[in-house]
Amino acid sequence: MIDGFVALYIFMLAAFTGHEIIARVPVILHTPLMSGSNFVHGIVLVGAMIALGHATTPFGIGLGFVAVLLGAGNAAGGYVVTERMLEMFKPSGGKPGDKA
Amino acid sequence: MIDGFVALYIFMLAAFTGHEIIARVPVILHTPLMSGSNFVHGIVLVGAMIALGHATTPFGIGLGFVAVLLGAGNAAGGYVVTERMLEMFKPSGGKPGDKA
Amino acid sequence: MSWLPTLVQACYFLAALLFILGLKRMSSPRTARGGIVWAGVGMLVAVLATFALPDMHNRGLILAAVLVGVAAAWWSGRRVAMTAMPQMVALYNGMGGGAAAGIGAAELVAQVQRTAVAVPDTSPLRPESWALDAVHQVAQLTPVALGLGVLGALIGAVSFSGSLVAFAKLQGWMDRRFVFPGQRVVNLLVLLLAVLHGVMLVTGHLTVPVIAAFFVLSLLFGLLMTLPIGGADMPVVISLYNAFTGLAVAFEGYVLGNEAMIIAGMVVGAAGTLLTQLMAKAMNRSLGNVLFGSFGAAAGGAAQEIAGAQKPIDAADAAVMMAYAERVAIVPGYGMAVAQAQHKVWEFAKLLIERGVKVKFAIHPVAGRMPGHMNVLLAEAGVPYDLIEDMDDINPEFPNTDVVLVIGANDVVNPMAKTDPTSPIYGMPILDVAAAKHVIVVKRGKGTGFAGIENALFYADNTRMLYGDGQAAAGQLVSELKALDA
Amino acid sequence: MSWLPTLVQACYFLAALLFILGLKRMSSPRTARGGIVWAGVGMLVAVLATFALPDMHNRGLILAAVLVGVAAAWWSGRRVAMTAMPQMVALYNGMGGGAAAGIGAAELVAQVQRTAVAVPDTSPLRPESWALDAVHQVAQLTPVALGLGVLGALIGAVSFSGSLVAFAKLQGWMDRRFVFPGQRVVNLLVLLLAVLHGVMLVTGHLTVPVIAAFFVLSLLFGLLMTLPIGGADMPVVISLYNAFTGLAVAFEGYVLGNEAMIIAGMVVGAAGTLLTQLMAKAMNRSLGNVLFGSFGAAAGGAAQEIAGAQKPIDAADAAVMMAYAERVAIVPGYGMAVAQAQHKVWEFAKLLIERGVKVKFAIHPVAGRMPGHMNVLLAEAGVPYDLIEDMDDINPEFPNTDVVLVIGANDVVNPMAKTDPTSPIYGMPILDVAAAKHVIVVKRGKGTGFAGIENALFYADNTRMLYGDGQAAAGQLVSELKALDA
Ligand SMILES: NC(=O)c1ccc[n+]([C@@H]2O[C@H](COP(=O)([O-])OP(=O)(O)OC[C@H]3O[C@@H](n4cnc5c(N)ncnc54)[C@H](OP(=O)(O)O)[C@@H]3O)[C@@H](O)[C@H]2O)c1
Ligand SMILES: NC(=O)c1ccc[n+]([C@@H]2O[C@H](COP(=O)([O-])OP(=O)(O)OC[C@H]3O[C@@H](n4cnc5c(N)ncnc54)[C@H](OP(=O)(O)O)[C@@H]3O)[C@@H](O)[C@H]2O)c1
Repeated sequence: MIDGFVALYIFMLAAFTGHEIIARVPVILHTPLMSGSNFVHGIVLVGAMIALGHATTPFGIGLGFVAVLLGAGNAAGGYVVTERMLEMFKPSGGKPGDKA
Repeated sequence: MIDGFVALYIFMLAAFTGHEIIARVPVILHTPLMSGSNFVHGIVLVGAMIALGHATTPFGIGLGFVAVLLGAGNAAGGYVVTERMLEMFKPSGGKPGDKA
Repeated sequence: MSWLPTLVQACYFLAALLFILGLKRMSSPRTARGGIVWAGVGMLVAVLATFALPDMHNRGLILAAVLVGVAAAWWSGRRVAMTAMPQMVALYNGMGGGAAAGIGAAELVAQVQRTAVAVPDTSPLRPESWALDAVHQVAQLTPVALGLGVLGALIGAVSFSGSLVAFAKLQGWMDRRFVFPGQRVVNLLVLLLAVLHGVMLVTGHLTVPVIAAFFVLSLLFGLLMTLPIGGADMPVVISLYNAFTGLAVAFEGYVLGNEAMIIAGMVVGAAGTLLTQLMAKAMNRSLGNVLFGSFGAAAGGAAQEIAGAQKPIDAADAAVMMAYAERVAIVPGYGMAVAQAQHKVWEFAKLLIERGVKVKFAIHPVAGRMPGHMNVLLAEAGVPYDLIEDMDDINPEFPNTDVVLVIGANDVVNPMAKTDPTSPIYGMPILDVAAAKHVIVVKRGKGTGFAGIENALFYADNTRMLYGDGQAAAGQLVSELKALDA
Repeated sequence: MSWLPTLVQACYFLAALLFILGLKRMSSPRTARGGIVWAGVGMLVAVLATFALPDMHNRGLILAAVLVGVAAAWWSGRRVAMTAMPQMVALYNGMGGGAAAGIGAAELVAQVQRTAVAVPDTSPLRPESWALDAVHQVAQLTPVALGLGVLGALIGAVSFSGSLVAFAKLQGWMDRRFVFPGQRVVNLLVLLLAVLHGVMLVTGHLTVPVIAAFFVLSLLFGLLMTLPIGGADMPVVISLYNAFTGLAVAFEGYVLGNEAMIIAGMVVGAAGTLLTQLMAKAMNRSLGNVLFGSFGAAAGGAAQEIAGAQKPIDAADAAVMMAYAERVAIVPGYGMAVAQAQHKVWEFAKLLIERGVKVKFAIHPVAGRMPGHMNVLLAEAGVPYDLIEDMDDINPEFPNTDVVLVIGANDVVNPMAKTDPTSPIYGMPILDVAAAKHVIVVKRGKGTGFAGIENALFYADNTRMLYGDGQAAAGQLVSELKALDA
């Protein structure tokens, strides 16, 4: 467990970092960025894996299994959707992307 | 002492925060900002105070005393100079500042 | 300290770094494409490292769950239509919230077991079914960790059920807005009850029934909160839940002592909150108005009278007008998305460009139903982004533009936003197309836009209406233009 | 855990938060003034909290040193002239670097003593003068802490001596650039020796003589590195040392386990590094060129021939020209700073504005000798910042400007930056004043600017020269203008 104040520092700095990164983003990127940050919190998969890896009761294992399923869905789905959206942002000379 | 990796996280996040804050600053503020960040590292005064507060040998006390002197100079001087520079940034209707 | 945990820690550090760098790249159009790849590498590294953690059980189960989850999401994400992206984001975001809530639940239940072992005779109410055969070797959670774990679970559960409702609405499975009198009071009560149970969990009433009630209430609140919100406001709501999930992940990361989760979650939490505000601002609304307002209901009051009539034009004339113009601006709106007309529109624009006409696309920040909607569609059709102009850049150019082709846009070109203080869109900045020499509007009939109001532009002297479905009309324009050269 | 250390910790947290918020505010012109106050409150909180730390000795001495240091710096910072700001920043920054190095030295010496106690018989080389009467109760430093402490001390010492040289140069105490053949090799050798001693300290050779040699070498390197750099490049160098001090503070903060120092130092380290690059870029140079280049030396090569002659004008005619113009732009440069003419110039501009002339100030990013130099001076004179235009904004407006008054600027309006590839300023973006209908240049004679080259603008057909000291010339313009109305 991380000492209370150190955790507080990390929370604060991470919040500033996130805020500053987005601070001046153009409207055109709002939706892809929402999707991209959706992907990033897919890191919850790691937590779910740890929870399942430490589970010992049947109930705990079941809960962990569902959590890993959901976390994996978050990460993989977030990646694919973001990648598809961003793939379409290209400068002059790009060819039509995949059909909708 | 903070555990190695936690320190690394703090170093990284603080660096990102500093970088992002400055990333899009207008040229007109370069010099005041240099001065302002000069003030911020005046926090070294706190470290110098701790060093002097823990010193026990005459040599250590002498070193600590000089460090506190210097740190206090950094903090106070940095504040005054920055404050004077920024005081002059005002929108329409301002009166002439103090004579140079 | 052996080398393996250190290596895993280093991997987590790398992942956090790559997430931040990736998001940074994603927030600039030039580098956006690379950004998701950086973040993806970070995720891969973190997941592989977790497999290598020394004290993990159930490795087979974990692998199975990961593979199934990844495969299902990958497949659905690949094959879904571009226009369905917002609901997919909602779905995946809900999954993340659910996972965070699941972690919270697992930790709470484990804590119940540990407490039972520590003081075996003081918990007679504990159901016997929670066998204590194998008790965690981990120490008890500190009060702070317990509190953050409960908070994360609450937020995660709300994000889970709320996102699923958002998904269902956008998918068209749940068409009506679900409104009843006293709704806000009920919602508030449910939230208070959920918080109350959370407080009980932290203050020594950590039993399985309380845990169960806590989760039911949290899920219920997410449901109730989202039901009354209209489909068109969903992108903002999804962005809010996205920030929620980020926070939930950060808090559960604290419980697990995992800094990568804390940092990634917190970065998303902060970035998502700001993004939500920016989105709401781009729609000229406040976040509170989106969540609790009744935008659609208020519309349709005492509308300004509009003089004149709509003057139709046929595709042949419209094509000729643009073929011999010097400058043409194309203004797409929600109708282009509905008609999936972007490919045809770009085909038409390319033909004009070949003839030497200077063509620009003018995009209003909230055209369509999600921020950047038009940009995504045009990019999909292959329109290079240097032909695409923001509202602020193109507005001064309309007076020098010969023809503006409005295709499926309505509210974003409605001059009443500037002239009629009673209009629900009064004050929203618009694309000033009326300043151009000629305006051609493609729409199916007299249908109104999102705000449900009349549009004076359609009755203006220099406006001609080209009625028809967006895709069909664009197709006609293309053929007429080709016929000109033949 | 008692409440006092927790309170102190909370104060440090608050200080770190206020520093970040303060810097954030300082980086936008609208909020800049408040920013320094926020940061100042943070500093106050942190210093007071430190006094309250439980295991501190020498409280009286600490208080005395703080008071003396604050009083001296406050007094000097208050009374110094505005134009001397850069060297004051250098001085205070050097003090910070020195303090960080001092902390490093104190920790290293204390570590020597602890080592001596831990293994009393294995260090026969240790001088007896370092009495072990009272040994720290603190545990030995970890290798990581020792390494970072040494690194911080090295960087801090370089920043200390380097900043003092920068101060001396800008103050005019050290006029010549100090250059000799093989200088770079010598500098590199000194740096390598310093690093070598640092490595020895970390790898078990922690003795007082090595510590002393390490500091002497580090200080020497800072001196040698700064001596060859010209006075005009100093602002960039000072900014670099500012970043250095930040890093040194962060590293020593790690040694002391003080997160506020780590965060504040690291934020400044990163921000300062970026700021240094931005400054160098605004001067159209690379950082490497500033540190190791020989800008002044290279200048004066095969200059382009300039046709024509300089055509003088007297103050009366110049005043009339501007009095009856519709639009006037004033371009100040280094000469205005030298002449301290900003008050007179603003007086003149106000008179023009009263007559209905549209007056703008056009500021080149590197006009003067430090970034923002002109802005600071004009702000000092009371020019509202909405009359001040950046280069990019005003360049398109020059063709519509009737008269441009160039006062003490030279390089920043030199068209040869665009036309003459052999010019040392070739490629630097300039203020396009030649595009205006008339140009009036105020300078004392035929003196060149910072780059030491001729300026084709002064020979252009639409340029007239008003010779004289900047302040005197502006004063004449004011009287002539007043005479017009009388
Ligand atoms: N971008 C966002 O983030 C966001 C989010 C939520 C809400 N909104 C709101 O959405 C609105 C967006 O404005 P907008 O101008 O893009 O769209 P709009 O005002 O909703 O108008 C769309 C128009 O397209 C026409 N249309 C519909 N289907 C069509 C088809 N198949 N072919 C041709 N035309 C068709 C409709 O008229 P017919 O029925 O006569 O064809 C309608 O008038 C704004 O009010 C905005 O505030 C935006
Ligand atoms: N801003 C920065 O951060 C920075 C830092 C370092 C270097 N630099 C460099 O400094 C230069 C700045 O350009 P600049 O146009 O501002 O200045 P400049 O090119 O240095 O020219 C200054 C001119 O002012 C005249 N002058 C000097 N004293 C005067 C007085 N008392 N009254 C009237 N005129 C006087 C001089 O001519 P007379 O002798 O004939 O009067 C000289 O030609 C650029 O080359 C830039 O790269 C800038």
